[in-house]
Amino acid sequence: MERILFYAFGALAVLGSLWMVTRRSPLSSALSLVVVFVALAAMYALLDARLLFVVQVWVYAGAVMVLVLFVIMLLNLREEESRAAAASWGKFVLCGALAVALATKAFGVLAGVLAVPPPVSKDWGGVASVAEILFTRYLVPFQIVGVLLLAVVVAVVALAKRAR
Amino acid sequence: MERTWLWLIPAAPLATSALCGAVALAWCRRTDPAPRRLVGVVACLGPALSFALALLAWAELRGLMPQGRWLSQTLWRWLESGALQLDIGFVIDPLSSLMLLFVTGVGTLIHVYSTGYMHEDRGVVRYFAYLNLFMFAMLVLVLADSLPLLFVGWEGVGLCSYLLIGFWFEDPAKAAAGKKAFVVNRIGDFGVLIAMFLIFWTLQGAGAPGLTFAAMRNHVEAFTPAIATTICLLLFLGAAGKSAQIPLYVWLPDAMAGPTPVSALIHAATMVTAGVYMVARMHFLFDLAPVASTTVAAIGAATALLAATIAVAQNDFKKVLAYSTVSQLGYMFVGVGVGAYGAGVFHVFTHAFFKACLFLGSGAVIHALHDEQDIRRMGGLRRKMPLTFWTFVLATLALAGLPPLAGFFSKDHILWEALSRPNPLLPWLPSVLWAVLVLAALCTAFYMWRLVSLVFLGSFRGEQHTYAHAHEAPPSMAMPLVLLAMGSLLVGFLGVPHALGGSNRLETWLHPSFAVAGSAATEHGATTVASTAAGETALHESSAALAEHAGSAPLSEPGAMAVALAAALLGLGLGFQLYARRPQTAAALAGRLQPLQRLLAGKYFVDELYAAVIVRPFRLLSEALWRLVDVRLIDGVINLLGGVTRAFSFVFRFAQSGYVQTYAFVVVLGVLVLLLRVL
Amino acid sequence: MSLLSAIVFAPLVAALGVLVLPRTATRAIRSVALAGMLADLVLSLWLLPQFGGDGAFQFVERHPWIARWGIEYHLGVDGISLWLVLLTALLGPVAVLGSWAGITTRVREFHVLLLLLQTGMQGVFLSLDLFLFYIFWEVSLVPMYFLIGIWGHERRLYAAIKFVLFTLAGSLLMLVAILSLVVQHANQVGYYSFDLQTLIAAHIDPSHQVWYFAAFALAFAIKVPLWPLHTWLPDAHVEAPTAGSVILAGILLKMGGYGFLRFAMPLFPHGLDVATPLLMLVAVVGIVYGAMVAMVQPDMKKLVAYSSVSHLGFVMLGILSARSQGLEGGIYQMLNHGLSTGALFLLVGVLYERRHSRAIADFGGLARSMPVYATVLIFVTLSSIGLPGLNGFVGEFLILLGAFHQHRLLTIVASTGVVLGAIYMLWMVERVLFGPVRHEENRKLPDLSPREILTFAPLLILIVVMGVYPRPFLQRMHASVDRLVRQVQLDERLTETTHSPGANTPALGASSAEPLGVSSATSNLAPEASAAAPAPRQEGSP
Amino acid sequence: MVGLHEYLILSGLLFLIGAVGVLTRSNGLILFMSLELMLNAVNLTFVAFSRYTGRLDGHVFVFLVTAVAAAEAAVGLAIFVNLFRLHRSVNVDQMNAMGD
Repeated sequence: MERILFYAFGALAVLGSLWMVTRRSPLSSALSLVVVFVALAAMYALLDARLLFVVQVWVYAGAVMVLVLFVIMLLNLREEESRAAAASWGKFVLCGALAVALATKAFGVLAGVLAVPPPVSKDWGGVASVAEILFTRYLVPFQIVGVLLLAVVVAVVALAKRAR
Repeated sequence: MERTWLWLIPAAPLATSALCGAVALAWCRRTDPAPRRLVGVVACLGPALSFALALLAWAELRGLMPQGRWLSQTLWRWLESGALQLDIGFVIDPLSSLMLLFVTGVGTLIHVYSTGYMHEDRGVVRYFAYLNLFMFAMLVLVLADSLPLLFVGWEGVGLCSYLLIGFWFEDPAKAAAGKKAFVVNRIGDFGVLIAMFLIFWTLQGAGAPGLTFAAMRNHVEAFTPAIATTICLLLFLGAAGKSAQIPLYVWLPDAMAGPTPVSALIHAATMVTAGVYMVARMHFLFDLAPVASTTVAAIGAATALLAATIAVAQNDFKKVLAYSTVSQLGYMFVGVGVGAYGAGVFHVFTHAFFKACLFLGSGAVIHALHDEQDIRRMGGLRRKMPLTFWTFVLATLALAGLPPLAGFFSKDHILWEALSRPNPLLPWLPSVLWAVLVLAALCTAFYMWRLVSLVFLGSFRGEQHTYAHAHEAPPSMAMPLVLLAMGSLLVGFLGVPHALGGSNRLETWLHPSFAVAGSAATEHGATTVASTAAGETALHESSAALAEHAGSAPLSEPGAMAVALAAALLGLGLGFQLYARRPQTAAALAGRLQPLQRLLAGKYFVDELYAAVIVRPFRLLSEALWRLVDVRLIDGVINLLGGVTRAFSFVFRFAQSGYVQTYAFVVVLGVLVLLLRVL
Repeated sequence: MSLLSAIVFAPLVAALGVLVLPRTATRAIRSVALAGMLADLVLSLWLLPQFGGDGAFQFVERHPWIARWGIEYHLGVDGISLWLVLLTALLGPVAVLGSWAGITTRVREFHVLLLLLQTGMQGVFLSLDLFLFYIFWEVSLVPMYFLIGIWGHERRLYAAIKFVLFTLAGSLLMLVAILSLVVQHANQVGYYSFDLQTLIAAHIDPSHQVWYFAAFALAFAIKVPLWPLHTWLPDAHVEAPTAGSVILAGILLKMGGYGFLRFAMPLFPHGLDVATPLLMLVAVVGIVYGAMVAMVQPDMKKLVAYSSVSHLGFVMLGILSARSQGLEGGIYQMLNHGLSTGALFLLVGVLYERRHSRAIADFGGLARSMPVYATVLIFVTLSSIGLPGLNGFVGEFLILLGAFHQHRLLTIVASTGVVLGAIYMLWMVERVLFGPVRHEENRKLPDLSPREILTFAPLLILIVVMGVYPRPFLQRMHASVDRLVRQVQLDERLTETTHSPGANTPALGASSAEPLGVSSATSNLAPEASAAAPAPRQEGSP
Repeated sequence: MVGLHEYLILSGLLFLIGAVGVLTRSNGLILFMSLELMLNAVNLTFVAFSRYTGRLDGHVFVFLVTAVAAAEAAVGLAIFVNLFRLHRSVNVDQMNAMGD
């Protein structure tokens, strides 16, 4: 069951992301990215990361993507691409081939490493357990992230003002 | 004898030349006319002073014993490097004193003549600067005590010749003629240069390095016949260039582009005889090299005949005289070539007078006719210019060799020496030489009288108003004419041969200069100097030896003389008959001999031949070297190297698109490949 | 006793002075530059009365610089370099005067570079330490690159890059050879030394010498330039500004010949011995080839440039003869060429300033409108074609005389260069000065100005003096040239006694050899021990 | 049970696709979204490792990355808006003159 879910969401994520990078229109790219984010959220769930599942859906699929869509709408972007598609296709094929080769090889190499997850407590991955470590061992990074966000707020305001 | 004033002889014209040059430069931007009269006087003073000093030197020499007749002065050390230690030094011996006398004498007269001839030319000051500079260089040439210093004068006269031929430089043909003269001379100078190196290293091998004539003469035994032959042939190459012999004579006719006094001074009387002078100076080497001497004589004879035949068909007044000069120079080379240096120099001496007189006469005519040079548009000038006519006729007869004029004695001397001196290599050569020279003498007499007939006799064929304006030469031009005509009349008596009961004073005078000559030809290296207290004795000995040879000659001296005289008279008579009496016959004859006429008028097309065979291919080759070898090949190889580099960069340039994305893409690719490899 | 340093660095000081001036004060800039050059000239002239004739290096300055590698600040002058230093000092002010009117953009930078170049060139002629020499050698390259590249004509970048690439290609090989030589020497004696005389006295394996010589010779041959490495020269000359051409032809090319005399030949006599036939052949080919190609040039500057190829072929022929006449003639010819070709480039520059053309076909009949110019041009031409009585003849005569003994046939071929020289120079003169005025604008060209006459005057005077009275010049060369002849010939004696290395040191004669004899006897020391060992004393030092 | 390697390979694929998107696309917004995708791929790795080692540190890092990604989204999109106003385009190919 878990395996089926993994492959289903895995396939969804890969297809979605491929769809995303190959679309000419930013709008369809953005929508397919939402799909990828959701699929990833499902992965988190499979991995017992309950808090992150929620965060992924809220922050990524929700906030960030809404912002992106908002900008797309705001700028009223249409299909526009300056580069010749052929060159890009070449790169896709090249990278694709390499990626497949790499994946096959990695599969052989990595198979058997940590194949079975250790048993964890029921609360593992929940708000409390994450909060505990976040506010103890990783307090300083957490605070720095706060500063970063503040800086971002200031920056965005400044950008917005200058634009006017 | 050391003398401290010898330097004044060349210095005087150098000083006046510098003065004139300064005036010319100072006045080139001023509008008021330069003080021409004053400059003319100053310019004449230089050569005149030299002439006075030359007379003094001659007097001093006379006061010395014949074997001790030399004056010298060493000025300063010139070239010194390793074994080469060379001073600037002057020496006067009988040979150079004779050269000095006529160079300065004729030179002064021509300067005086120039003041009249060039009076209206606006470049007259520059002209005198060049002419004086020429005198300086010629005097250095004559006075030099070493071959390199002679070479200084040698090239110096060439330079002045270049400047004066191209004096009216706005005419491109004249400027080109000047360059041609210089370049052809340079080809000859190349020979002299190599000869100097050979002499130096030969003497160095003998432990006596040096390039002075004294050093060479004192170590003449160092030269093996092969080396002496090589040296002499090289020297003769130089002489052929300077003295317009086959194959380098082509510049002299073109050199007539210069002002006529220049033609008289440089291209008839003095400079062109420098080659003869040098051969005479180096006689001790030529005595050792019968092959070279024979070559000199043969080429001289060939040139004499060739030029004489060309002169027959020329219609330019000065060109006729120019070819005549080439022809006469050929006589001189026959003289020095057969070992009769005195005879050759004697002809140099007499030729200076009558040829200068002829040229100055032609200058007077050209001047009178406002620069008309074509003799077909002249005639009947005898009545307008009697003085010029008579001096010209006198000089013509001298050139043709009528007794008792100067040319008779000197030319006959050469003829006789050519006939009577046996050739060690080719026994038949003397007769051939003699015959050729007699034939050339016939031509000479013919074309000269043709010239006289066409210019002075008959009636004027040009435009009448030109004839009406024709006038006798002004005094400044007439005086030199008369003096030179007198010279043509008289100087021959200096060398009346023994066969005619004379004493040949000139040969006696020159004898110390050629002292070794008499014996060295027969006895290698031996010298008769010791055995002869006085030159007279030696001379008698050598003439006794000659008398011996004369026995082998097919003719006696008076007989040979008579034949030559007959040839000259025949030529004169023909010239008179054809061109003065019955011009129509001449025209008919020319018509019948059309191809010959064209060949002669075209100067055997030697210029065209040189242009086609040497000049043009050479220029094409140079062009090819530049455009193909330099630009294509060498730069091609260089650019190929650059091109390979660029080809590499062309490949890599695609990577340098400037797009960060492309760079990053390559990075990613690289990482992937690495990962593949590592895993 | 720091006269030589003063000579080298006086222009540099002036360059600093120019730098502090405002860029618009062109008159002041030119004056300061001229003053710097004149100071250099005065200092160089000061050498003359004190110069002695024993052939050794004089006015020696020697200070350790990078002691660990045996690199020293070592200057000295002898009869070979003396006149080149003076020539450099003379052409410096001439170059400044010659560009007085021609250079109007970036005047300050131009003069700074000119002065820097002067320092580089004087340094090349005076340094006796291979490292120091190499630095000055390269220092002289950079300013010339900019002079051509910034103030040149249409194709200046191409020419500048070609110039730099050619020169650099050679000099880098030379650097490799220098380093290899020093290391090899250090392996023998146990300490590093870049000192020229120490290395001359060292015993270098003949087979190595050939390679070293080849590397040095390539660098110098490019600079000379010897055929077929000459193709940078016409481009560089044509594109360079007048002053650049004057310095390039007048002095930079001499650095090649000087390099042979000072470094390649005495250091590697055996290599010289092997290479002489080839180099002589190449030199003679260059003489004839340069002359022939010069003949057909439509551009005056290119013509003069190719004539340089021909003339420097003569110089090399003399130098390679390795006889005193040839060597002295070669040095003399370098001076002659510096004067006459420098003057020729100035003369072309004069026309270019007035007409903005160098094409021969654009002129003709100038003798009428510019008589003084015509006089000067003919005069310089005569010097260039070696008219006896002027300087060119003395050089050519001595060279050919010396070379004749070495190789007759080649010398005879080379002598045709004398004929060809007359052809192309006089043809050029004929087309530029004579004939009718073909272009109306040439009719009213102004003649030489007093400043221009002043520029030419010293050159013309020297042309005459050096032709008529060369003795003071030749005399000061004798001892040094004799020494060089001995150094070059010495090794032939040495190779016979290769197996007794001790034999070479006394044979050197010069006292510089003595300490080396000691050190080579104790050569197998540890490097640090020998680094501390005293450097061999210099015989010329007071 | 799914092995760690399967998560890792999935994450690698997603990362690569994101990278290719960044490297090939010239539309600024798609570029930006590809970047987000790459970040998410990394996040997946964190979570997977976290789970298979039984330690929660990975979750913290995902948290931090998410915060940074959000910040980046805010600033980046603001910049795009500005750029669009300037050039009427969000095409990064045309933004090649730093001096503009």
